[in-house]
Amino acid sequence: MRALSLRDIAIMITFVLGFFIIFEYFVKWPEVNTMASNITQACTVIAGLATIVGVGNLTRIHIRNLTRRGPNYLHSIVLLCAIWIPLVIGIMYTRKTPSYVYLYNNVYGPISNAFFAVLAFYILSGAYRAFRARTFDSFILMLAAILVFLGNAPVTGNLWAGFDPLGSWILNVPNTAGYRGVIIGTAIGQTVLAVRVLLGRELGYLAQKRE
Amino acid sequence: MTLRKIERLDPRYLFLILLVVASIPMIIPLGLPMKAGALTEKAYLIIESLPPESVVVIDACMSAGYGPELQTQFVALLRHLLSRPLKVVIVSFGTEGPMLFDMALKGGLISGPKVDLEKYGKVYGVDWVYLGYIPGGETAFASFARDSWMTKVDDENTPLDELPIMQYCKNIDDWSLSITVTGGSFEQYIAQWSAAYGTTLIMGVPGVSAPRLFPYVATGQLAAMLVSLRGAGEYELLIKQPGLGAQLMDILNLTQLLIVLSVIIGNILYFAGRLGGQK
Amino acid sequence: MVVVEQLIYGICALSLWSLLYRENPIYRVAEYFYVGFAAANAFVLAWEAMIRIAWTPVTKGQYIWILPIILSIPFLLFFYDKTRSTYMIPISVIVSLGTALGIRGAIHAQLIGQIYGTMGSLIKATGLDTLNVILIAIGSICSIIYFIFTKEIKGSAAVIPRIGRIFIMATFGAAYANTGMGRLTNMSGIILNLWKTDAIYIIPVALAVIAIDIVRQRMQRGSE
Amino acid sequence: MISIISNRVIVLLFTVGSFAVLIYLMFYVGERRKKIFHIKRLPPIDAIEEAVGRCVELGRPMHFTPGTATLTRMEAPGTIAGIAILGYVARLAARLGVRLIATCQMPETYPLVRETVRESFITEGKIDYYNDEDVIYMPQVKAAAGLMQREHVGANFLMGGFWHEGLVLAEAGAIAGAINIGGIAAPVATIPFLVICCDYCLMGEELYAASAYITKDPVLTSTIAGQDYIKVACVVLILIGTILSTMGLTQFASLFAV
Repeated sequence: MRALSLRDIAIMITFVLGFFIIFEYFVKWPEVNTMASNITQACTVIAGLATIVGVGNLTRIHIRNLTRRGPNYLHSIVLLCAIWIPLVIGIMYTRKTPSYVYLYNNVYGPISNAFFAVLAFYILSGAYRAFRARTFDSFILMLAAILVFLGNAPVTGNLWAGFDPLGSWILNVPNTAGYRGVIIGTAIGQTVLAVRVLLGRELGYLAQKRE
Repeated sequence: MTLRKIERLDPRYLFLILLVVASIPMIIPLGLPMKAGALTEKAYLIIESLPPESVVVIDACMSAGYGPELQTQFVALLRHLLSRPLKVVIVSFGTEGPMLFDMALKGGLISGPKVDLEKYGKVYGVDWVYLGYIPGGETAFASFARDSWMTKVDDENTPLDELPIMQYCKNIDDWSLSITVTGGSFEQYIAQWSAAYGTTLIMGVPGVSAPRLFPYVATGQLAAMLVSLRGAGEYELLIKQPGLGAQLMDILNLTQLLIVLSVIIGNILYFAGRLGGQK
Repeated sequence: MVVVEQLIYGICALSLWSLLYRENPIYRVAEYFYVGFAAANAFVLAWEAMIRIAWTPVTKGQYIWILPIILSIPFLLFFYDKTRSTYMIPISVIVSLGTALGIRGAIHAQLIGQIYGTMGSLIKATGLDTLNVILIAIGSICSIIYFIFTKEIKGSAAVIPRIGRIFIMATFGAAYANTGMGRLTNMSGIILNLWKTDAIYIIPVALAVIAIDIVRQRMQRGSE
Repeated sequence: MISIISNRVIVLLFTVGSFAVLIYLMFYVGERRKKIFHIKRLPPIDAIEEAVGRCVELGRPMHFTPGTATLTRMEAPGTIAGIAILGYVARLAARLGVRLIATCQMPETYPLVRETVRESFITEGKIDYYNDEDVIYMPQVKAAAGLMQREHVGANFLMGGFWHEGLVLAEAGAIAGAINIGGIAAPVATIPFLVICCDYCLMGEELYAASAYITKDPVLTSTIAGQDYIKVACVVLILIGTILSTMGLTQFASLFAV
């Protein structure tokens, strides 16, 4: 019997745990339901701790970049401080200490918000540069976008009262139909991929090749 | 050919135009007219119709990146819930929820004026409670629905059995209404709360996520929805407590028209260029 | 008296927005801080959750809760080549659970929920509602058929996926507009804070820095 | 007391039914009879080779990110499909000697991205060209917008689940002068942005079908066939339900009211 490789153990865990969680959903069985609830809570902990890999790797690359005076090595100092100072404060004194909250509210928050807002500029440049009605399909896409935009801007109500109802018609009828098709399609696609994962036929998530 | 040059305009000029147009309402307040939309009104009526002592679970799952879009919705909803005789259980399934919940209480740049609890005369642990952050996304929704005492302690680490409000909220069967103000995991909330247990679910969502949720509103799996800043501005109108939402609506109006204009101009130049080319 | 937090807000927002002008060292500082703090925040929250959900019960005698912590050890061993493959165990636990929960949600809410939603009667109160429901039914069926891969639908039936694609395009148009509204809201929040708070003092500084850079580049180009 | 939850019976039937169809197709039709189903042409996948070729000519690096959907979310399959395409692109990069920069936002997916790229370079016999530092963990992958301009990338691949960062990376790629090839199944709200801003884009399920289209693997193509059979079954169910409800017989539809 070939020694049980880690890959086989991983596939077995995926099979057993996956079908147990699916089975548990359909059954009202107190012991099984609480066991499943505990397993799901345990998994939230494991999924969280996966950040160890990310933080460890970032630190390793940027320390090497620093020692070798690689490109932007000064910025590597900024990154290493940005990781380890809040991390140590957060673990030693929890997230509620004034310094952590200060950093979060006054530095991380504004930068994160500014990153989202960069999108508004890219939407404008994308609208001007790429949003062309080259084919009939892209004309429909453009028409729907313009009508919903006008529906969402209450000021257009002064020009013509019809913009708001027209915009919400597009959201309620063609949008609902199109989304329904995409949602059903994606749900089936997801089920198919999940079956392949649970039966060990899709090992991409383990970066392994199937024999 | 100048047409070709204008169409190939360096995007940075567009960014400048957007900055200027967005700054106009800062100099001349326009105060453009606004009427509450159907979905926002439905959310308001659902909360108004709740009998006293009903348990309302509200998930503060905002993230700083969405800025005022979700924060103003959460502030408006929280103000309405606290001014009603309800049991308000607040929880956060998002990593940035706790920080932004504190910001909502203290007031902030993206949050608007603070939600001062004294005004509503509510007692912590009796009328409202905050259970803090629960990681795990969908797995956490499923566990919290099955056992609302899963955190064992509230955000200040006081055991749940010392908080009278939690006697009313053991699991999802005790919830009269569930609300989530979130930037993601919409299908998961619907699947684990509304579809699985039939609980009434209201969502505060960013503009980017609204279209894909309309099919769920059509089937009733989603009772009502606040969409982006417009939803917050309208809700502030309904509860007659103006906040940051109403203030920002002028900028939103002008900049949306600017995008429509740029799509139209971009296409006119494109087709003019192609016709010129063929001639 | 100038409020320091608002000045910092202005510095952070404008240094990030300087990417719109061009990629530059000031933007890179903001980007690297953002990347670093996000990693720290994610780790701290995961650590707190581990303490609260797993470690406290262990200290109170429920030793079963040591299991998730033991299963997370491979993440520490990931950096040594010999022990790297052990990460497969925790990954398989996370993926199997996520996939199983995903299926339950997908089939229940998305598949059955939406099939039920499309099965309504085509006759409604008003004429307009009836027309709308018929349109939704046709659109839903055609857009499902659009995503059929293993059969190239040719001939007269090819109109069905074609109609499906048109409905999907209308859906994407609506999504584009609503996303635009959301992003503009983000921006308007920042514009409000830049103008109405002490962050306004940073604007001239930023404009000056950009002007100097443009002049410097013009001179460099001139001298080549 | 042990009992089946009443309002989930229909969900159980649908789950068991679709699993049975898929398992039959995967094991019997796919693995034993090795039947390869024809999958309709996916232009974005054909464009990948052209984009890599362009990078060879211009001597510019490529950027790939498998999206930002963690493996514990509903959008996880998008990431798994994205990693499968990453393997294909990495093999092309190794074979043609193009530098590939892969960025990944999710901590638990980061090891997979690294191993996938390493495996691809090994299968192409170019392990010494594999550079560990070109596979970057970025807690906020939208920060790759700056990286793409710094490295002046020639091709930008966005395959997997994307939220707001989809548009940031697509537009940044376009501004850096790269060919943008996108692929996204969920969330649906981001699809329009990649459709508009990318030169080629896999929409919705086309992303899931991409790995089967690339590998022509009998197991994968048979599951895509299974997917189509289930879709046809859904359409038939909807037609029956709609017709019956219109005639007033709503019992059939109420079966699904769960």
